Amino acid sequence: MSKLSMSKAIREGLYEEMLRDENVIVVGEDMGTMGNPFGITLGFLDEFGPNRVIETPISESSFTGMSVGAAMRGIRPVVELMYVDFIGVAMDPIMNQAAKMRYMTGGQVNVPMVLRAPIGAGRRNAGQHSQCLEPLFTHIPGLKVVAPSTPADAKGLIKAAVRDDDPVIFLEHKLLYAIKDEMPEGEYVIPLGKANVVREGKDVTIITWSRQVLFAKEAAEELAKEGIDVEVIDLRTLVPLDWEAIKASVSKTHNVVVVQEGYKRSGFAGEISSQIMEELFDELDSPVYRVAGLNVVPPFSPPLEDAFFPNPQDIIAGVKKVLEV
Amino acid sequence: MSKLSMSKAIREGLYEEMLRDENVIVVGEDMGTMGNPFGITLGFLDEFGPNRVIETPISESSFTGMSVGAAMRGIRPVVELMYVDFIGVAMDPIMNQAAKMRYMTGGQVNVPMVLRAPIGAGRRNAGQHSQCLEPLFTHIPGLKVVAPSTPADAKGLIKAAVRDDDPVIFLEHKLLYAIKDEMPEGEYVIPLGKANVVREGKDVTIITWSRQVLFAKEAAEELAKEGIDVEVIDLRTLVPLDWEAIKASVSKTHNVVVVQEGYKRSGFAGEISSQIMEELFDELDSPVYRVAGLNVVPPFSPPLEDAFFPNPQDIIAGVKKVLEV
Amino acid sequence: MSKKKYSKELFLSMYEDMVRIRKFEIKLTECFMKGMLAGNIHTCVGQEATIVGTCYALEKRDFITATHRGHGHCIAKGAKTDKMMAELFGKVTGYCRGKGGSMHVADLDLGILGANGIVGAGIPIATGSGLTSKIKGTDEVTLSFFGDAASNQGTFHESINMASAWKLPVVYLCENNQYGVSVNIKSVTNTESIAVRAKAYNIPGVTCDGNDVLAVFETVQEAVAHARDKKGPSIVECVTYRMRGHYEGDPASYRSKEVTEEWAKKDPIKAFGEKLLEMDVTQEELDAIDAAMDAEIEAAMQFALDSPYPDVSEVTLDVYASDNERSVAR
Amino acid sequence: MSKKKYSKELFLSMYEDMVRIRKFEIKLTECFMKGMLAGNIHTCVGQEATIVGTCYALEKRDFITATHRGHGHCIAKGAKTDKMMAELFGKVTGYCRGKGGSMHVADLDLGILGANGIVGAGIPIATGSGLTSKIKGTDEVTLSFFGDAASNQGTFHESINMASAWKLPVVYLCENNQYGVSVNIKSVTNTESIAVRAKAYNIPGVTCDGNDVLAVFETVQEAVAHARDKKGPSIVECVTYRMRGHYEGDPASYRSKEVTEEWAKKDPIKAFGEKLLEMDVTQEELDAIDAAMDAEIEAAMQFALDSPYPDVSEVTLDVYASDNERSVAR
Ligand SMILES: Cc1ncc(C[n+]2csc(CCOP(=O)(O)OP(=O)(O)O)c2C)c(N)n1
Ligand SMILES: Cc1ncc(C[n+]2csc(CCOP(=O)(O)OP(=O)(O)O)c2C)c(N)n1
Ligand SMILES: [Mg+2]
Ligand SMILES: [Mg+2]
Repeated sequence: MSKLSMSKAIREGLYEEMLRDENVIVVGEDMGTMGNPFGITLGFLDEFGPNRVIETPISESSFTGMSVGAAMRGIRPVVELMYVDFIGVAMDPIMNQAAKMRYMTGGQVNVPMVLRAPIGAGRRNAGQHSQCLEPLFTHIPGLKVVAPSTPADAKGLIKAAVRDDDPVIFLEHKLLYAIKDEMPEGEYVIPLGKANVVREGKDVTIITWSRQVLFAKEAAEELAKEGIDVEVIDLRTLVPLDWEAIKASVSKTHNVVVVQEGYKRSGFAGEISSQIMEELFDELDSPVYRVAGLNVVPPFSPPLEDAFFPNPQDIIAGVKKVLEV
Repeated sequence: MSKLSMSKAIREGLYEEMLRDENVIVVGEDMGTMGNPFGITLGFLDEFGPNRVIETPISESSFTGMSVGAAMRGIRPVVELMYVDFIGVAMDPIMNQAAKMRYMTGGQVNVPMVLRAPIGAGRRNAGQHSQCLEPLFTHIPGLKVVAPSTPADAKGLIKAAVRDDDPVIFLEHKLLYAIKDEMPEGEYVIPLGKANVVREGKDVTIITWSRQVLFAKEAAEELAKEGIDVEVIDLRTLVPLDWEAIKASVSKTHNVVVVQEGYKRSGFAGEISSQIMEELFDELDSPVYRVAGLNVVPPFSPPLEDAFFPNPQDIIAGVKKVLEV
Repeated sequence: MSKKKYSKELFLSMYEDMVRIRKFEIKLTECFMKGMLAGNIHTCVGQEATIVGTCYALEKRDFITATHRGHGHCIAKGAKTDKMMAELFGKVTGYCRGKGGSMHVADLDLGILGANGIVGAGIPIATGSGLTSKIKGTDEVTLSFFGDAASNQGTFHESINMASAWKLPVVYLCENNQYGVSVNIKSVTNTESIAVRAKAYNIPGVTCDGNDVLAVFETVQEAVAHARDKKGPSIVECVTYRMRGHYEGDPASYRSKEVTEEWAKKDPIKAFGEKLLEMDVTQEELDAIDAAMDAEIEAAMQFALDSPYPDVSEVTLDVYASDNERSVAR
Repeated sequence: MSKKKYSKELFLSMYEDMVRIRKFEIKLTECFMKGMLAGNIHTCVGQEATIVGTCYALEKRDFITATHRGHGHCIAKGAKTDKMMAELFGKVTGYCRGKGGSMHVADLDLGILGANGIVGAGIPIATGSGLTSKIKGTDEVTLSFFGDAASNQGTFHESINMASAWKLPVVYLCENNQYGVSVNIKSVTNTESIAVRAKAYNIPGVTCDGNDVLAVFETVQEAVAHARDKKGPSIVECVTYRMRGHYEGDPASYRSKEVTEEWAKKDPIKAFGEKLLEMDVTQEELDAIDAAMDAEIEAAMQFALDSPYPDVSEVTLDVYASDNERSVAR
């Protein structure tokens, strides 16, 4: 088994898909010579040429809309927003065009595009470069939303996203890019909508995704020392949601903490919490509790930023609160 | 007491505020001669002149951003998106500029602007003109979010919104515009963040806002005939949220239905549900249940659109589900 | 223009399509008045020369993006009035099974990439279609219809800049009917024309009389040939006038009656009919077209009325191409 | 240009500000290398003539919007290097109490409406400031800095169109350093200049040598006078070059070393120093400025280092102007 960083793993997944299907293209700023700020498309221009590596001007609204048009004609664009925060300038083509096209045309046409976007705080990138913003996507019917936590998952999921006939939002945490991990041998695809129980436990379930999976695992190890046996579910995909996995775990542990990095108010954690309330109320020994980012603007100053988003200690505190220990 | 439609009530509120404070301006498409498609600014151009009635080209991103700039200089712009669905082209100035400016500048500057936007389905306006989209705003720290249900509230709240020093998103349901109701005499302002218990009851609490308040009241009347005593809370403001009102009611009825017109997934109803779970779990006799729009694109065809968003019958079913009757 | 090059059949066909569009929309306005039709109905009455002249400059394999005012665009590109009418009535026999309605008619087989309810949103979509032809090495041209007011949307600038940089085979067709909803273009821009903006992208930009179907036809043909020859995009501006309100129900009191009456005299269908009579076309031939169109539109309406609504279960259908049930449920 | 009109003091002050900006940023790069500084640091090394020439054409009461590459803009508009440095170190003594950092420095009292992390977002904000002056009938001018790449953002088009239609007192100042991050402007646009786009709005557009501080000064003065005289906006393009990577840590391997070396020879500070020596300025005077700036920047860094971080409780402060606690809590 070899090790890869998440950025290299995503690169590998994209590379394989571009080799496999000539309709797959990449679209975005600095995708060519530079190969994107994180090296995701390094070498692609030489390999696939300028017809398949579309290096755009800073015109997110139009290059995203352009990708919708190309997707309607059978191209499979993988578009990049340099930071998810920039969705503010490109929301219409995602929410009103890509997401709605199939339905509004009565099923005539698919929009098989992927929007890749780095998310997350912790890099001192301040207010406009540190957000997660999942609910802006999960609220919009017609979008699928993926947020991997490991290099191996990222590769398998980006391949699934490229092959999916629906628009897929693929959220990559910037502080995961450099983390290396084991990669499976050979070709593989991880289907969208399948969660991963990354740690089994019987006392409490932590449901989370993206970078917080790592923090949840850290918290779980700490808690194990105190005799608390934590199950950690890495959702991997927010839409479609793996409800069966959630249900099985909640029915086993009867205690739940949902963890997300993004702003708490109207976050996706609340959606999960309310679904559990609605359907698994009788399974609960305690209220589902959310551990989430504060409802503030991401601050620049390091001590403030560190206080802004959850860390393993916050998760531990959340678990203890739920278990009343 | 006189009666006014909600569109006239909002017009009156804006008119009074423009008279009161010369820094208040209106900005948007067709605000001048036409006075906006719903007559909200009818006559304003004659009264206040082109320096205060800024009739813009179709450039939402820039006229919203322009309003942020003007607000930073002490102007109090009331900007209009002709439909909330168009936020896709103007999300950046709202989410990354208006919402964050005060915090990012360490409290130096306020952005006292209002973004008015019609919301809602039921007018056969199809996929791109029928959304509610509250979570796109409630998720972003720095924004306040208001969604009135009556003409009297709309007037008092728009005045509060104009006077507020923070960016306020003011959501007006299109199917409420024409509905007339009693207006209080004299000048009044309704503070942001104060919910209204529009019907007292002891068996179950319905928490909702905007047009669904009317449906909830209808449902409550029906249910009263069956001996079910429903309390209806009209939130009026989603951010800041009147938690005290929710807490008082839930602690009384012990059963809750949260109703929203917009898409269920990641809707604001889920946020309320999870807050109740977290803090009032022991008060609950039954799981909080959401009645909400389907996770689909708003369809044009009348029978499909009617099935897309909640009606009083859906609310009745929701209440009965919660009460297990 | 040298009318000799074109056949009488072609001209009669153009005339027929202009009449078809007109009668289709007049029928809509009647139905709307009677409360038979719901939603926002934007007609292009008065703009038929721009629409038909433009679409006749395209091949069947070419693509268009239409606007919120898109009935004419679709019909001129080959859409059938019965399926159009059914769509506007929300019936399952419509182009989009009733789910799209007036602002979202699409037929990919006809090269109609969809009308669009977001002003300016079709421009990047057309640009992406142009990019696709370039990537695939095929020679279809894509034409994007948009209004004068849409030319102030950021997507206009961004998209045309990209198309110019990459020499994409796209024609940007501005239907300058001089108004957004109530706003005259002159009050929100400071240029003599929209076409002059082509200078900002170093591409051809030309303005023509949008009520003269043959002028439009020839002008757009040049732009299409330019695109087909891989010489890149261009802007064509057709100056015309919308004779009715922005949508049905709009009294259009923001414009002067006099100006509207002046434009009524320049009715594009009447003008073209007169031109045809000066050529070797007879009044009987024109009358026959008129009658045929009356019958077609009547039948289209009947088809719409007779068609069923989609079953309510369709409300959750086709949000997603795969995993639809699960993704809609949660 | 007729240098006679200007005083020696003015020129020395300009020189001093160019040196101040350069030394401030070189200090940043050193701190970044040592791991003392976090976040993305975009320097404007090589672009000081554009920045200082521009800001000297403005009055104190005038406004600017800065960009992600905004240290120079702020300093040239009057920001103090100690409070700037403290901000970049995330200290509570910084302009934004450490909450904004490099990309969000603002000082409303100095007319700095903020740097901005979103490319193109400052353009509408500046336009709104111009609108404010028009509404209030005051005569401040607002100037919006933006890069060559930002000129492809939709806000450029939308904002300048509005400013032109309404004759707003705004100067749109394009720092054309020829690159976005790695993308050369020539590969994503098809025009000779950015200034040519002024034709699309019927306003003045002019290009000048962005490494010649006096050329920039005079050119911008004209644009500012035009705006102040209520004649409307204009576009000024200053052609220059960024000598370092896009941000610290970027090796800039996407550009040829030769071109960068050519531009190194055109260093704007060196060039201006030589010009001053040809006038009645002595080497000693320049050296004294150099030494004073070294001392100022050293002190600024020391101030930043000595300053405390904001208290952690500040994380929830100032999200809202009113009802902050409650709105943050839920
Ligand atoms: C982004 C957006 N803004 C505003 C609207 C509302 N609206 C629909 S059509 C229209 C006017 C469009 O004018 P123009 O582009 O000239 O086309 P025309 O209606 O004249 O055909 C407006 C403002 C919209 N649909 N989308
Ligand atoms: C909307 C948006 N898109 C992309 C970025 C990422 N980004 C930051 S600076 C930059 C390049 C900007 O180039 P230019 O406008 O020429 O300014 P310069 O950096 O050369 O000063 C990019 C792509 C961003 N911050 N915002
Ligand atoms: Mg128009
Ligand atoms: Mg640049």
